[in-house]
Amino acid sequence: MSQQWIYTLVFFAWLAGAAAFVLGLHQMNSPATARNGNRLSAGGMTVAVLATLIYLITRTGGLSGIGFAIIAIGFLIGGGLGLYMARTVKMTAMPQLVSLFNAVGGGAAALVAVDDYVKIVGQPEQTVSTTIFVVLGAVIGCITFSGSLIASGKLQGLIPGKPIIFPGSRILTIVLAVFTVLGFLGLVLASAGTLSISSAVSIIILGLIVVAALVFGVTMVLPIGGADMPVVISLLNSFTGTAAAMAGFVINNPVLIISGALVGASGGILTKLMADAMNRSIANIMVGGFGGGEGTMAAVGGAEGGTVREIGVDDAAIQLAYAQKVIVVPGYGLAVAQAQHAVRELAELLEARGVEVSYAIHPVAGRMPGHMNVLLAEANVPYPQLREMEEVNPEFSRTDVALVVGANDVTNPAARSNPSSPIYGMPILDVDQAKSIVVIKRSMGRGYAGIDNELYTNPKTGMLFADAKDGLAQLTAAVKGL
Amino acid sequence: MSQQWIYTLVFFAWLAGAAAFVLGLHQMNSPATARNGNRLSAGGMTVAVLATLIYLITRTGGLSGIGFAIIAIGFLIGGGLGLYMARTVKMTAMPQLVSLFNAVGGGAAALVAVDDYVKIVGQPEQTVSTTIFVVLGAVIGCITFSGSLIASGKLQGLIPGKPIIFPGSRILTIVLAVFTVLGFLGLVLASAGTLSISSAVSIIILGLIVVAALVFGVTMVLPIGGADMPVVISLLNSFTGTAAAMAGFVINNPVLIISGALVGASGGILTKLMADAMNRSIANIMVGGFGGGEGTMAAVGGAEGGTVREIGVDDAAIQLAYAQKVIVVPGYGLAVAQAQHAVRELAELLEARGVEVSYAIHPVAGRMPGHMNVLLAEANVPYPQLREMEEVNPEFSRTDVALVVGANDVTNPAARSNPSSPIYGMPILDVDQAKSIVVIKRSMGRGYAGIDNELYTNPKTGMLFADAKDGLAQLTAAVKGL
Amino acid sequence: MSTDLLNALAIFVLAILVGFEVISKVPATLHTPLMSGANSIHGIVLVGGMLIAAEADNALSYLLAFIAMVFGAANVVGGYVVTDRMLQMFRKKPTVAKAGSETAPAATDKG
Amino acid sequence: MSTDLLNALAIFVLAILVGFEVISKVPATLHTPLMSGANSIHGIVLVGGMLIAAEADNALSYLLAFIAMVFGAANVVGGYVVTDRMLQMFRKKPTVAKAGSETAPAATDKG
Ligand SMILES: NC(=O)c1ccc[n+]([C@@H]2O[C@H](COP(=O)([O-])OP(=O)(O)OC[C@H]3O[C@@H](n4cnc5c(N)ncnc54)[C@H](OP(=O)(O)O)[C@@H]3O)[C@@H](O)[C@H]2O)c1
Ligand SMILES: NC(=O)c1ccc[n+]([C@@H]2O[C@H](COP(=O)([O-])OP(=O)(O)OC[C@H]3O[C@@H](n4cnc5c(N)ncnc54)[C@H](OP(=O)(O)O)[C@@H]3O)[C@@H](O)[C@H]2O)c1
Repeated sequence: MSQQWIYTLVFFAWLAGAAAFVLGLHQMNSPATARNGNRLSAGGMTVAVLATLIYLITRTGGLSGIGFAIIAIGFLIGGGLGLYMARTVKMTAMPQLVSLFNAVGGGAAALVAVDDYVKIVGQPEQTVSTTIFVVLGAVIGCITFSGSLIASGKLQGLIPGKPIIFPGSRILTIVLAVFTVLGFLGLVLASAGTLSISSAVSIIILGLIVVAALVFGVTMVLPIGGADMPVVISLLNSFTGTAAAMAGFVINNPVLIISGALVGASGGILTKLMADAMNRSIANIMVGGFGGGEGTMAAVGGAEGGTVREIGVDDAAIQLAYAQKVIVVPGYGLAVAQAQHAVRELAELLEARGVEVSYAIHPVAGRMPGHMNVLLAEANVPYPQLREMEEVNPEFSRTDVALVVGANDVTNPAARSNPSSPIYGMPILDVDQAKSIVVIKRSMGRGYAGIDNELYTNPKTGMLFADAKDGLAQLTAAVKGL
Repeated sequence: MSQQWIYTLVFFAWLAGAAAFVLGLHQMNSPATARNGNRLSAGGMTVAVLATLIYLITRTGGLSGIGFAIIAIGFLIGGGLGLYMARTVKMTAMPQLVSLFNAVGGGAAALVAVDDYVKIVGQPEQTVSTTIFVVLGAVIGCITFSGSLIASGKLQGLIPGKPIIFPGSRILTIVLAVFTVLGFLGLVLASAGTLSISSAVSIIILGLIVVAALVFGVTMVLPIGGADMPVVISLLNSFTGTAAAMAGFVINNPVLIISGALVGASGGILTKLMADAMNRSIANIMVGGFGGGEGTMAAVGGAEGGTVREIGVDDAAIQLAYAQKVIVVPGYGLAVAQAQHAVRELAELLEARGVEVSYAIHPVAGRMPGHMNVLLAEANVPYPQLREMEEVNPEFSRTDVALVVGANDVTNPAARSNPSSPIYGMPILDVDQAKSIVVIKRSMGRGYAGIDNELYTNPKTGMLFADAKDGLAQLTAAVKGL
Repeated sequence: MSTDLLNALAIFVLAILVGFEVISKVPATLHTPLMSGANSIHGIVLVGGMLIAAEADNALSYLLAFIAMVFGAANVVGGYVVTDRMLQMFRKKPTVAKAGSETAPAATDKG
Repeated sequence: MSTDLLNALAIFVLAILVGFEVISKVPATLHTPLMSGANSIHGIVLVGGMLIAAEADNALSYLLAFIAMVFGAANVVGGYVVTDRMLQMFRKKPTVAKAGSETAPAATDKG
C-alpha cells in the first residue's frame, strides 16, 4: 500500500478517535450512559494511538530502534504508574489524582512544543506562526504542570489548604508576566527575521520563559483555598486541552488540535457549571483568599441573639432510638473525620429498632461534587437510602430527628432568609423543618463559606460537640445500651 | 495587501460566518433568544457573502464585467423574489414557502456541482474524488429540488394532498436508482482512467443522472400524505445541506462544507424530533400512504356502542352563555375553515357576558408545529388566553363547557386508554374531563390519524355538525339573541 | 488522498458533530422556525454561485451560474425574512419564564 | 498564511464549537467524573510524544520525548481508569428514571 494511502487510513483513524471523544463526552452528560461514554472515549484513544504506531512503523525510513524503545518503554512506565495509582487510590482522594494526571498532561504538551522548537530553531521551518504556537504551548503547558501539582498537593494535604499569600507575590506575578511577554515578542521577531538572535540564545530565552511559566503556575494556585480546588483543577484541565491543541499546531497534527480544542472548550463550560453549583464566579475563585478561612462563630449566641443548647450523648441517643423517622445530613465534616462507616453502623442499629432512616444528600455537600455519594457508597450504605435534595426536602417536616453530621453551609437557613449572606440563593436542605435537630461537630467553627449558621441557635437544635467519628461511635454505644 | 493576506482575511470571514450560523442555531433552541439567533445567522451570511465578493474583486485577474453582472443581477432578481414572497405570504402558508426556498437551494447546489464538472471534464482536475462529489451533489441537489417542489405543491393544494400511488411507481423508483448507480460508477471509472469515455458522453451521462434524480424526487414525495409534509420538508432540508457540502467539496470551499454539513446534521436531528412529536417514525412517514386518508367514522355509534347526541345551535349557545368557564379547543378544522376570526368574535362576546374563556393549544394540533398559535395570533387573540397543554389539562375538570372546534385526534381519549390505537401514548387534551362538551365539525369524519374518537359518543358530548366558520357564526348570532 | 482533501473531510466531520450537538430539546412550536432557520443557512450555496459565476467563460456556464445565483439569493434572503416573521410570534412571557412562554404569540402579525 | 494553517485553524474553531455544545445541563454529581473524562482526552498528547520520539536524533530530544511519553501515557491510562472507577457509582435507578437516578451509587466500590 502506498505511503499516501497508509497516511489516509491513519488520518481516518485519528478522525474516528476524535469523533469517539465527542460522542463519549456527550454520553457522559447523563448518569445512565456516562460509563459507556468513558469507554467509548477510551476506545477512540486506543484507535488513535495504534494508528500512530502503525504510521510510524510503515512510513519510509520506518521507526528507529531507539525511537521504538523510547515509545515502548515510556508507555509501559507511564501507563503502569497511571494504572497503579488509578487502581489503588481511595475514592475520596480521586480529585487530587485527576489533578496529578492533568499536570503530567500539561507537561507532555509543553515538552512536545519545546522539543520541536529545539529542532527547528535556526532552520527555515522556524516560521512566525510555529514560533507563536511553540511559546503558547510551552507557557500554557508549564502553567498547568506546576499549577496542577500545587492543587493536587493542597487537596492531599501536603501543602496547607488555606490560602497562602506571601509578601510581594503580586509583584512577582507581574514581573513574571512582563518577562514572559517580552521573551515571547523576542522569539517571534527573531523568527520573523526582524531581530537576529543566535539559535543558542533563542533556546535560552525559551528556557527562561518555561521557568517563568512554572513559577507563575505556583503563584497562581497558592493563594486559592483548598475548598476551591475542584474548580481550579477543572480550569487547569481546560488549559491543558488548549496546550495540547497548540502542540498540535506545532507538529501540525489534526487529532491533537481537535481533541485539545475540544477539551479546552468543554472544560471551560464545565468549570463555569461547577462554580455556579456553589454559587461563586470563576474570577472570584481565582483571586483566591476565599474558603479554607473557616473561623469560629461569633460569641456563642452572638449574631442571632439566640443561645446554643448543648445536648448529651444519652439524650441524643434516646431521641434517635425512639424516633419514627430520622434523616441523616452528612457534610464535609463527615469526610474529614472519615466517619462514613460509623454513620452507617448507627443507621443500621436504628433501623434494627424499627426507625426509618435515610440520608439527605446536598449536591455540593463536602468539597467535591458527589463527595457524599462517594463516601457513603464506599461505606456500602444501601443506595435507596440516599435521597436527592429536591426529593427529601419536603420530608423534613415529617421527620422526628434530623441528625446533622459535620454539615454546615448546606443547612444554613440564611441562604433562604438573608439576602446579604454570601450563600443567599443557594438551595439548601430544610433541616430546620424537622421536629428536632441534633448537630454533631467539633465546635462552633464555621464552614466553607465562613459564616454563622442560625440553625445552631435554633431552640429545636441540640449541639453534640465532638469529632464526627467519635460522636457517632458514642451514640451507637449509647443506643446499644438502651 | 498581498493576495495571500487577502485570502487569509476572507477565510477568517468565512469561518466567522460559519461560527455565527452555529451560535444562531443554538439560540434558536429557545423561544426567548430565537429571534436574535436568526439575526445572528443572517449577519454571518452577510459577512460571508461580502467577503466572497471582495475576494473575487481583489484577486489577480479580478472580476470580469460579465461575471459581476451575473452576480449582481442574479442576486437582485433572486433576492427580490425571495423578499417579496417572504413578506407577502400568509402565516399559514409559510411551510410551503420554506419548501420552495429549500427547493431552489438544492437546485443551486446541483448547478454548482454540474457547472464545475462541465469545466473540469477531460482535464487533469477531473480526479476521482471530485467526480464523486460532483455526482453526489448533483443527485442529492436534484432530488431535493423536485421533491421540495412537490411537497410545496401539496401543502399549497396545487397537488392533491392525499397519497398518490400510481401503478408501477415501485418499479420506476428501482429502475431510476439502478440507472443512477450505474451512471455514477461509469463516471468514476472514467475519471480513474479505467474506463475511457469522451467528455461529451460523460456530460450526457451526468445529464441523464440529473434527470433520473429529478424524477426520483417526485416519485419519492407523491405517495406521502399532505399532513406529513412538514416532516418531509425538514428531511429534504437536511438533504439540501448535504448537497451544499458536496458542492463545497467540488469547488473546495470551506464555508460551503461547514455550513452544509451543519444543516445536514442538525436538519436530520430536527426531522427526528418532529416525527417523534406526532409519534411517528421517519421511515414510517417516508413509505407514505399515511395521513390525508381521513375516512368517516364507523356507523354512527358503532365501535363504542355509544350513540351520538346532536345539539342544536340554540342549546349550545345557552350552555356557553351561562357558563362560568369555557375552554376552546381549536384543531385542524379551524385552520381549514379559516375560522380564527369567527372564534375570537364568539370568545369576546362570551367574555363581555362575564364568561371566563381560554384556548387550549395542543403542540401538534393542526398540520404544522405551532399551527394554532399562528392562526390565533393572526386573529389577534390576546396571548394570555392561549394555554399550553400541560398548563390547561388540570383545568378541564373545573370547566363548564369545552368547545371543540375542528379538533379530533388531539382530543381522542384512545391515546390514553387504548394501547392498540395508532396514537396510543401521544399526550392529549383531557377534554372529556369537562362538565359538558360541544364539538363543532362537519360530520363524523375522521382526523389525520384516521381513527374513531369515542369523545363523540360520550354522553356529555353534543355534536354541532357544521363547517367551523359557519357554526361559530351561528353560535355568535344565537348568543347575541339571548 | 491529498492533505487538502483530508483536511476538508476533517472539517466536514467536525461540522456534522456540531450539527448533532447544537439541536437540543426544542419545544414543538419552534420546530418550524428552526427548520426554516436551517433552511436559510444552506443558502450559503450562494457563495458557490458567486465563485462559479466569476469563473464562467462560456454561454452554458454563464447560464448555470446565473440560475444558481438567482436560486441561492432567493433561498438566503427569503429564508431569513420568513423565519424572522415566524419568530415574531415568540415574545418573552411577561410573567416568569415557563412552559407557557414557549408559545407566546405577539398579536401583531396580520399575515 | 498557508492553506494548511488556515485549514488547521478552521478545524480548531470547529472543535471549540463542538466542545461548547457538547456539555449540556449536567447534574452536579457528574461534574467530577466529567472533568476526569475530559482530562483523559487531552492525554492525546501521547500521540505527539510518539511523533517526536520517532523524530528524535540527539540526547536532549531523546530525553524530552521519553519524559513526554511517560507523562502522556500516565495521563491516558490513569485518566480513563480512574474515571471508570468514579462512574461505577452511577447505576441506573431500578424505578423509572428521575432526578434521583442521577446519584444512584452502586454500593460496590471498596475504594
Ligand atoms: N461539593 C463541592 O463540589 C464543593 C466544592 C467546593 C466548595 N464547596 C462548598 O463547601 C460547603 C459544603 O458545605 P458542608 O455543609 O458540607 O460543609 P461546611 O459548610 O464546609 O461545614 C463543614 C463543617 O464540618 C465541621 N467539621 C470539620 N471537621 C469535622 C470533624 N472532624 N468532625 C465533625 N465536624 C467537623 C466544621 O465545623 P467544626 O469546625 O466546628 O467541627 C464545619 O463547620 C458549601 O459551602 C459548598 O459550596 C463544595
Ligand atoms: N401539528 C403538526 O405539526 C402536525 C403535522 C402533521 C400531522 N399532525 C397530526 O394532525 C393531527 C392534528 O389533530 P387535530 O385534532 O388538530 O386535527 P385532526 O385530528 O386532523 O382532525 C381535524 C378534524 O377537523 C374536522 N374538519 C375538517 N375540516 C373542517 C371544517 N371546514 N370545519 C369544521 N371541521 C372540520 C374534520 O372532521 P370532519 O371532516 O367531520 O369535519 C377532522 O376530524 C394530529 O394527529 C397530529 O399528529 C400534526
